[in-house]
Amino acid sequence: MPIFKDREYLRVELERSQDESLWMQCKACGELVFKRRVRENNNICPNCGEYFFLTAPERIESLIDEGSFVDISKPIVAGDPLAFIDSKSYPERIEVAQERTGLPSAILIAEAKMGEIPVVMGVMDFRFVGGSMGSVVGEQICYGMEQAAERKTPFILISSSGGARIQEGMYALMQMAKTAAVRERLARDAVPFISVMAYPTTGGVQASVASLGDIIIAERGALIGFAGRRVIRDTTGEDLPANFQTDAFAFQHGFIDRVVNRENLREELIHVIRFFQSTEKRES
Amino acid sequence: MPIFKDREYLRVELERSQDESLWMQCKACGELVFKRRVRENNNICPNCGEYFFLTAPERIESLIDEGSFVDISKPIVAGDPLAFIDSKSYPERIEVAQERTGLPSAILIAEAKMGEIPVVMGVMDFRFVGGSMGSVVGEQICYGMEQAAERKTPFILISSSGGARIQEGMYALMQMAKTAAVRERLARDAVPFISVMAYPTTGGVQASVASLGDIIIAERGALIGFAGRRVIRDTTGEDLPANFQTDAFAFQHGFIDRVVNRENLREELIHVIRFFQSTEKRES
Amino acid sequence: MSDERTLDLLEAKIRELQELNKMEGMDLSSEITKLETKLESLRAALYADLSDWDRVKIARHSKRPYACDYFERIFTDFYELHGDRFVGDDRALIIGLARLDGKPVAVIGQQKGRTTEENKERFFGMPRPQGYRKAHRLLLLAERFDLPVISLVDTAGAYPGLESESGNIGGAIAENLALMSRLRVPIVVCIVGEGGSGGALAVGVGDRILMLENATFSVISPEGAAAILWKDKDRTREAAEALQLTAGKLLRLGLIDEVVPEPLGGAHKNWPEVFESVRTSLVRHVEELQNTPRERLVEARYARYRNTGEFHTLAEA
Amino acid sequence: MSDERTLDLLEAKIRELQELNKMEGMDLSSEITKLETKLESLRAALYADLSDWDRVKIARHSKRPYACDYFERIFTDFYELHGDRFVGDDRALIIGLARLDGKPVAVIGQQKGRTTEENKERFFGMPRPQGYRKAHRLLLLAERFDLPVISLVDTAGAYPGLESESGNIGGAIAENLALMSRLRVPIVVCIVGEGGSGGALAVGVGDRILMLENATFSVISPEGAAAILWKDKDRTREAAEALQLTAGKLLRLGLIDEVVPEPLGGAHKNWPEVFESVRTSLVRHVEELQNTPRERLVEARYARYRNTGEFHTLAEA
Ligand SMILES: [Zn+2]
Ligand SMILES: [Zn+2]
Repeated sequence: MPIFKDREYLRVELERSQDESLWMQCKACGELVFKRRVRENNNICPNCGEYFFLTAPERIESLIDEGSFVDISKPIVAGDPLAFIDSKSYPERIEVAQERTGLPSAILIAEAKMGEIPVVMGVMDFRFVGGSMGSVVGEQICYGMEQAAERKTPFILISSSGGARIQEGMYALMQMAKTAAVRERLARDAVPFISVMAYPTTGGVQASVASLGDIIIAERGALIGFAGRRVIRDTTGEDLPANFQTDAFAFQHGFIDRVVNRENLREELIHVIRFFQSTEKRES
Repeated sequence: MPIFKDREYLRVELERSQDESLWMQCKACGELVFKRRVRENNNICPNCGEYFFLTAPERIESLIDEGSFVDISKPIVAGDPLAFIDSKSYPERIEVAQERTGLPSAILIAEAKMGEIPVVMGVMDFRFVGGSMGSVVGEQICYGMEQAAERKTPFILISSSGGARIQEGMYALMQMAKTAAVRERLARDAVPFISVMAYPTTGGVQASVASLGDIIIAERGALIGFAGRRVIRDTTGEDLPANFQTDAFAFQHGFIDRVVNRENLREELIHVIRFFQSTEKRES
Repeated sequence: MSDERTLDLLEAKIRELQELNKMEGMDLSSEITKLETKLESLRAALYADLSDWDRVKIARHSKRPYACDYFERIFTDFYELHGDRFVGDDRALIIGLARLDGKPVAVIGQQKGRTTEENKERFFGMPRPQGYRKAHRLLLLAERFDLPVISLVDTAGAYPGLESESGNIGGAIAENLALMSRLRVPIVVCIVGEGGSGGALAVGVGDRILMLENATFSVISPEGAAAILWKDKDRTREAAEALQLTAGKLLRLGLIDEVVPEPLGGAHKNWPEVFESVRTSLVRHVEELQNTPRERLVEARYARYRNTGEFHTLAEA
Repeated sequence: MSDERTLDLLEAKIRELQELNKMEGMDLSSEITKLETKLESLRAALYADLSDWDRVKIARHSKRPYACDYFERIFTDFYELHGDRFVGDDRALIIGLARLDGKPVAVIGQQKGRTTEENKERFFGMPRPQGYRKAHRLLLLAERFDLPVISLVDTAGAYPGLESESGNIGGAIAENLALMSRLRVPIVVCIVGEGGSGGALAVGVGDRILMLENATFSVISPEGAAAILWKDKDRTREAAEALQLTAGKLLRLGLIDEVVPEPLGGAHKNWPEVFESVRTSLVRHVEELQNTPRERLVEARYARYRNTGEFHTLAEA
């Protein structure tokens, strides 16, 4: 499907599909499954229904009208304002992630159509440093919202993130405030914002823009929460319920509007944006 | 103390103080106490600290600067729009209550000063058909708020009410919406509204204007809640905790800002209105 | 209403004759016609003078259409939203987006259950604070996107229980009253079944208040009033009468705007007919309100509630 | 900081000599003076090159003034408000009304406990959703009455536990960030101790962000960073260094506006001095902001957050 016309990640996608073996083992059911069938099935195990990660390009492909994709991401990449080094330097870490994913950062901003309705979409990629939000992810989300406002189209954010990008320190934390602030402008301008929480939507992303959607949809199998299980156990020693921070937990406690199967997500989003398309802020 | 200059309730107060015996038995500790001492002690048992009811005039006297009282209640009394008859007709019931209390209705609207700061105050009287809110109480509360807005002084409402006035049917229920609507105007105009919940603040009054204060203060010993204990037990059969719907319960669950002893209420209210007196909505 | 049983029997008998009539050599049509005429006149007589208590029972009838039935039948594209964003998702109060006559609206509905299990899940249609706060969220969403709000009221009241009281049910109701009084979009309320006290009013403030013919709207249940005022649970009929809780009476008192007719015997007798009446009425009111400038809309709503009440004015002493 | 003990011993010794000095026939003043000089130079040497990790420990010092200490000492007429209106009253996050320099303000403060019992009540200063929602309520109240908001940040983070997660702690934080970004009153934030991640930021968005000299503000605790990034809990010092979490560093990065000086050795050494510095700084900032038209204030705050971030721009491929 020729929805990706340019950029490096096309190469990576191609390499992936050529390099890899024909079969893979499902981590859930253990079955050997035909890799192409998995791909064609939205990265869902054809045997047991387990969801595998979707890369940002795969996610976009699975959602939008064929051929409607335009990458409108800002041409920016991570700086290294803290000169941060852990097991490797931060620039090295970014380089590895870029090489591995073919993406410039953990998010793509797309202009596209869904059911022939124009949208602006931000799609995070968990492979890129755990989808963590640093200055680039924060800026891209804000830019995406502004583009949606300018085009008067809905903004859809698909989150898949472990939280803030530690290597950017306070710059990363501040992206929570930044994205929340821009989201408020979007609200003021009555531009619909649909937040989709995919596996995982946690930490600083869950505690900012992702929880501020006009409609919040969780993809089935999402992990949704603020603090990690380990932190909670270390701090409180509490027993946590089996469904802790699952989609079902978030739904039961009223955080989200809907839980949607991956195979229905496109259809569901089209339903929602079609609804908002017919609303229009009156002057009075 | 000459704070009441006119109106019928003065006569009732006088009669009360002449008619009655010198001593009363405290319902809490059983002790015989000197009635004048009780009166002088804000209707608190000098022996065990039990709070007895304050009538609306007593409440006003206990709160305001001596001699500053002006009754600005609207000159209205209950109609009988449903021609309601239970064990007696509604007009009869009203007449009995008026005779017994000397009050035209279950609420007085006062213009007064507290710590030399002008306020408008609505004070409910539980003796009058259980302090229930019908058309007159609703109208007086709204009128009081409007007077406060006009005078740019804080509005203080002292609730003591079992809820809506059943005998006025839907007219009574509608007072919840009415008082809430007028309260919103007060908010828009940035006129401070301090809600004091005395024993009891329940049902339709708790579920409308009383819960919408900028500051909500419970008098110690208040009963605060929506549904009555009996209704809850009949419907759910639940065991209710010992402190159910007490001031402590409301505080613990975050409904109210403060619990204040009767003897400190005046001082506390003066503190609050003095604070608001020094705020002033800027134009920008 | 005990006579309703007679009608049911007669109806069954007519159906039997109609079956027989299909058989060869049988012509019962004139007998059937006679019986049908009889049935109609009996029905008319029976329902002509429904007592208020009869209507209370019809309003509570378990076969009456409930909020979700309306959402599915008179709206299109109903899309339920869930959760109050901090406590849970109350199943006794449903919110969502939908289209009425093709145009986008926000909907609220109080929903009873029909089975024991469903009633357990829905707390017998009695919302808890999380339900009212879910509605609050929808109201703000509606205002943001300039969506008219349609609220279908049908509850015995807010859920009276420890959980509700611990969650400040009174405060939650109060916040809704305040918000609905000033929301800058049209609000059309329709009492489709029971309008039970504050728990109903909490989603029942608006620009137009409609009631189905046999719906009730009351400050307290007749049972509650009988217990409190007459200290006698057997005087509920009398209480129902005294409370003036029917659509017709409330219209005469000027407390509601319109009575939406029901089929003879009640909405449960003919759902499609009810859906059509409600739909037509809602469409008309929404359209009228949409043509009102927002500022005037809000002012008119304010004036309506500000002026609600009946009292005597005295000459100043 | 292990040398701090030596200083304490020397201080004690000087006090003993001063006592002796008061006795008849004793003149130790020259010895005392010498020792005092010695003490000062030791102290200066010790605190001159505090490591970032030293500062983390000072920021967490249990004798450091906490939010309520400031409320009582640099404000007048502090009047605490309680409760979020629907769940409870979080004791780890305090709100209230007060006067600063005689002028009315709204205050928020994160409050740790000093005793075990107090820490149990205050969840070690880690707010739960009801805490953030209580702050939310105060922010709206402040906006209604045009009160400047002063927020004193001091928390290891939001409380990480089942109760918090069940109550949508993430959503509660997010709502505060959104509200603070557009509130139409001045907001001055001062990090007085620990600024722990999202739980600190949730009451840490404003027009001016001040930090006490030894306060910290960080995306994650050094311990957490060491565990996650180095998989080694012993490398917390290194992590503290790498995170650039001190007031001085954050000022250089342009992420905060001002460093409020502390007494040598930390705020716990001399409360009155700290109170005076904080008070002076708050008064100055509030005054400046009060002179800014509201529209400009909100636009400037928006621009500040909109433009926060460091990245490289590429020539388009
Ligand atoms: Zn599988
Ligand atoms: Zn006593």
